[in-house]
Amino acid sequence: MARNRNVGIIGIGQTRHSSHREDVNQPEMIHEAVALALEDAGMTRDDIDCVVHGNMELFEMVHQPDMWHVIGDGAYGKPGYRLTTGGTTGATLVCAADTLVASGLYDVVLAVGFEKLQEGHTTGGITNMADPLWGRELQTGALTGMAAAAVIEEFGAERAKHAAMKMRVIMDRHAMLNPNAHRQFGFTEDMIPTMVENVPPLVGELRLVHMCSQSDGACAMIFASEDVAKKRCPNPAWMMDHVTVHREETFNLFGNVEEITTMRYAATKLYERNGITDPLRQIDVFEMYDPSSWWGLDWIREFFLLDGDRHLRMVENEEIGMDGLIPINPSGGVVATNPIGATAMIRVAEAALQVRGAAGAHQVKKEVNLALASGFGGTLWTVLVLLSKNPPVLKEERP
Amino acid sequence: MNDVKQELIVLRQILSIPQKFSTGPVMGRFLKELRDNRRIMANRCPRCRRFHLPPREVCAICRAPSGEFVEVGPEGVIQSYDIVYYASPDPLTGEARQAPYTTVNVLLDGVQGKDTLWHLLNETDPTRIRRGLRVRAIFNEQRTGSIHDIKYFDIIEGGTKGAAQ
Amino acid sequence: MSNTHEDAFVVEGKLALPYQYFAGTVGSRFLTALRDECKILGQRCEKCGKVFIPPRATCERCFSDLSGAWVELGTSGMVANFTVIHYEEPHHPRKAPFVIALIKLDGADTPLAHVVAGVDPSSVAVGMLVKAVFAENRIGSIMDINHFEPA
Amino acid sequence: MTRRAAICAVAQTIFERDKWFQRVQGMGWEVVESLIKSTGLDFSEDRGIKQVVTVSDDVFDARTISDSAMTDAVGAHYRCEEKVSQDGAQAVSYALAVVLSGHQDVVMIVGHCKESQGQSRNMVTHLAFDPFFTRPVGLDYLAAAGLQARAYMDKSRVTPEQLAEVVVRSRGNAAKNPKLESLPPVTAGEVLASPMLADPIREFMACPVTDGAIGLIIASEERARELTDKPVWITGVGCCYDSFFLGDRDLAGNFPLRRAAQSAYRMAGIENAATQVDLVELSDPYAYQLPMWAEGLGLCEDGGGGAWLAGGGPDKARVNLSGGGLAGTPMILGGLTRVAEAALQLRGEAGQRQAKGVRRAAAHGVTGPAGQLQTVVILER
Repeated sequence: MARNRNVGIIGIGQTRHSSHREDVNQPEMIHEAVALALEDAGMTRDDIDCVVHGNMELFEMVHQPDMWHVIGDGAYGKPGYRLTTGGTTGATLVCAADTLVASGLYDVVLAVGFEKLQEGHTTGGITNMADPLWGRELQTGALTGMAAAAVIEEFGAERAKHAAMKMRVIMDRHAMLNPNAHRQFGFTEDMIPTMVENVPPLVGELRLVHMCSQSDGACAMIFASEDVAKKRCPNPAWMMDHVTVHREETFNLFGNVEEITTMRYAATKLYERNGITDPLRQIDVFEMYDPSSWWGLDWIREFFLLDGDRHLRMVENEEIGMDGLIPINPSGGVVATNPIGATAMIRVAEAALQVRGAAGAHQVKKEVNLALASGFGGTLWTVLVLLSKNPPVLKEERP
Repeated sequence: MNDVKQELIVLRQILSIPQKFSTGPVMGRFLKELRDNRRIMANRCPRCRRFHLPPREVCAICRAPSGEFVEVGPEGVIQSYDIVYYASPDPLTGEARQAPYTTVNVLLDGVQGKDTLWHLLNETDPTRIRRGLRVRAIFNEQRTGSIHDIKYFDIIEGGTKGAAQ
Repeated sequence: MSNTHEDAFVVEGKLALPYQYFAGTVGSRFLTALRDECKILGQRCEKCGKVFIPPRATCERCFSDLSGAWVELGTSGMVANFTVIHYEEPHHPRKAPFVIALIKLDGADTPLAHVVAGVDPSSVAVGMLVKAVFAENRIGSIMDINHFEPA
Repeated sequence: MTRRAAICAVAQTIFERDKWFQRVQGMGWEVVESLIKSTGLDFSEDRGIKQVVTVSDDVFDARTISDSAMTDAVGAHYRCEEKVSQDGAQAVSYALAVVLSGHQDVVMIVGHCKESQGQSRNMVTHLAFDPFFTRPVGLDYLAAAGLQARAYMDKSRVTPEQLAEVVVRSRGNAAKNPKLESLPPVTAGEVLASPMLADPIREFMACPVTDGAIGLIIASEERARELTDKPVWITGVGCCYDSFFLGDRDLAGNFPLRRAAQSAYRMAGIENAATQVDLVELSDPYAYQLPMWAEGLGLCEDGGGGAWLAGGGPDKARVNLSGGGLAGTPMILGGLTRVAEAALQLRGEAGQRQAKGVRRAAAHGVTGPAGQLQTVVILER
């Protein structure tokens, strides 16, 4: 994508993510992430030119929550934007912060995504995305067994169920290494057969452990212009590119739909623009928004433009593990940690930590030059963000 | 705060704002047909000829206003289904729903393409539901101009596996 | 589109969901002091030289930690500003007309929004001295101060 | 800054009390259809609209992800759509950033709101307050405005009679605006006799509940030259938050607006707004806000609002020839509507309300209780 100037990620802060944060109110929880991001960047509130804020109002039922949250996010006396796009919000905030810095309007932008899901009803909140005249009584939040049904139909129940549960076990193995992760179960390989049969189902073959968690938490990131980033940070992660692909209002297209998924569409576009011809080898790590292990499994094929059962084999052979061909979700992913308004930002933040070599116990073994992060939301919307260890070479080009 | 056992205050409430939702002319036509004539009407994009269920103002693909209404159903074929075991709150009341229930996407007879109608299926036994089963819309006697004027879809016993057009 | 109104109609509905809000350790400290001791607590930011109410964990301007910076405020103060509410809404704490005022409590720098009652709304004025009237049945809410009335 | 961006087209539905006959999708499409017709744009991957910035609010719409209702109607299927959940002037500022960043060369903004849908607008804005310390007291934006109105009127010696004249003038101006459902003309006496809402704000001194949708096309210089022969350049933007708790703020002080205006003026090279801006569209959902924001924008001196009104300031400075917020604008679309109006004036397309010789205009938006977030946009032809 054309850019007026380069943008580096120089500060990252995450709260510990948990099912319950009775000890803080909303702005206080946000402040924890903001303070950590400032500390990471070696900055104070005075260094911030603009604050970008987002979540989903109906989860906590606060109208224009950026007003109250000024107390915690540091926006007093400063410009600020609030953008919300459902589950993709966190990634949209990243794109917005990149846009605002690249535009030259602001040199340093603090982006904050959060959710305090304990304060509302997550599934009830999501159900209200359906049209009030159509489907609101039918929808059950983001819970659906249709992804499972499709994978089972294509690959057979036994192999599909095993692969989805194996995906879940690998994610948990990663989450165990991440001190911020919410759900850490300690699943092991040998538990898979029992889990496949005995974990309670939510919808169809979507079972409790397959589904993402409901977490309280916040993520804050500091984006700076190339000048500032190079001055203030020894190892910024650089924004290479991002692609946002939304799709129509309803989910109602079914039955061997030939329509290209937003995941494949976004990936195709991103790879074309950035000279990526062999994504599995050129991309070093992928932080995927995996709302469930079934979706996560299915989308590996879409995001890496694969055919056949390659994606299943990648899981079965642990090529997505910490030292695999393409580590996916070293953080443990969304099935482990899901404060929704922050979730898609956490994907980018975790990818940036990998680029910066700052992920600690869940740092992947290989050197990370190029990292990919995805966001998911709305009616199967996708945002893809590409980060690099080296700033992109700017050239005059038309968008 | 080193006050480890401090009492933490919590405030529980149901927040509610009464609404009046407009149907607009397109959804309005659709709901009136359900209410007055027990007819399921799709509308079609004049460019790509796609069927919309429920009818929509604009075709997402062609960015053009959708046009003619066409009667479809009331029978069709299950294209996908979800048996929901999780009881989430009813958005109209904030109270928990009854579970399990089954939602289906039905490819109604007369629809050309892949746009399905999303509704309830009167069956929750997974051994009795599969893709391709024929189903029929069952209307309520009392109808109000709502999508729930269709009570649910019933499996047509002995119905052969229908071919999607 | 506006020439096809005859097919349009309006459907009554609702947006209703359950919520549970957490006051957090800082807010809870304030609310329990109000409930159990009828004390109104403020917080002093040493750096900004100000005493704030309502409670907050952090000073939004200098980011100082205020979670332990409690000071006890007076239960009386002065009306710094007010409005008489004449419209009815379900979220109102009492029937209109009633007064919402910003009340500068003794010892605080920032006034607190609360209800002034026990006086004809038309005689409420900026500068009026008021004192807190505590609710008999206190539950850990800002409305454990039932209202302020002329001192 | 080498890149520039311009407003190339403006479209809006009629703003009216109750669009019971239209869904938000229908309202949005009406705007989109007009924008693509007037510019010849489509949504193709090469030269079309590839990014849409929407403005809406989940609580007003009673819908999580309110923008997901709009994807079809705003042409965003398999394209980028991002929702600004603030006053629509923020979307203008954001769309400017999108173009200046180089990421896109054409952006479409579409905002919608049906304030009539919920039982009351106050029930929505009440939910902006925190659950423990401000909701129980009964605050909503109207009550907050009542507090701010008193503080401001005391400070700047603005009388209720003067505010009544602000309303009379707004309705007079609005009568020339074909995009507004007409409000009956009123006399100052009738305004002062209208029911009290939040003392000192009376019913006619507050914006009526309004439904509508509005949009813009914003493009890079190169594309703007192709799309229109009357580009309106966005030469300055600024915004600023005040504190949340009303007691933490100097409610009559205009702190955030001053700061927002300073940034916008600096960017546009304006040293004295009173002499260097030809026309002003400001968001005044309440009558007291017309003189108050005029002070904040530097059209008159701090505390001089009363004298400014008495001296015919609004007409001299050509403020809200459209009728402004008081004439009925959905609150979250206030700033976007003001930008659109100012753009029409700069394009010479403001019909009966057209002012002569407008070369530079300021537009203003507010979000939050008692103007907690202020936005200023400078436009030039």
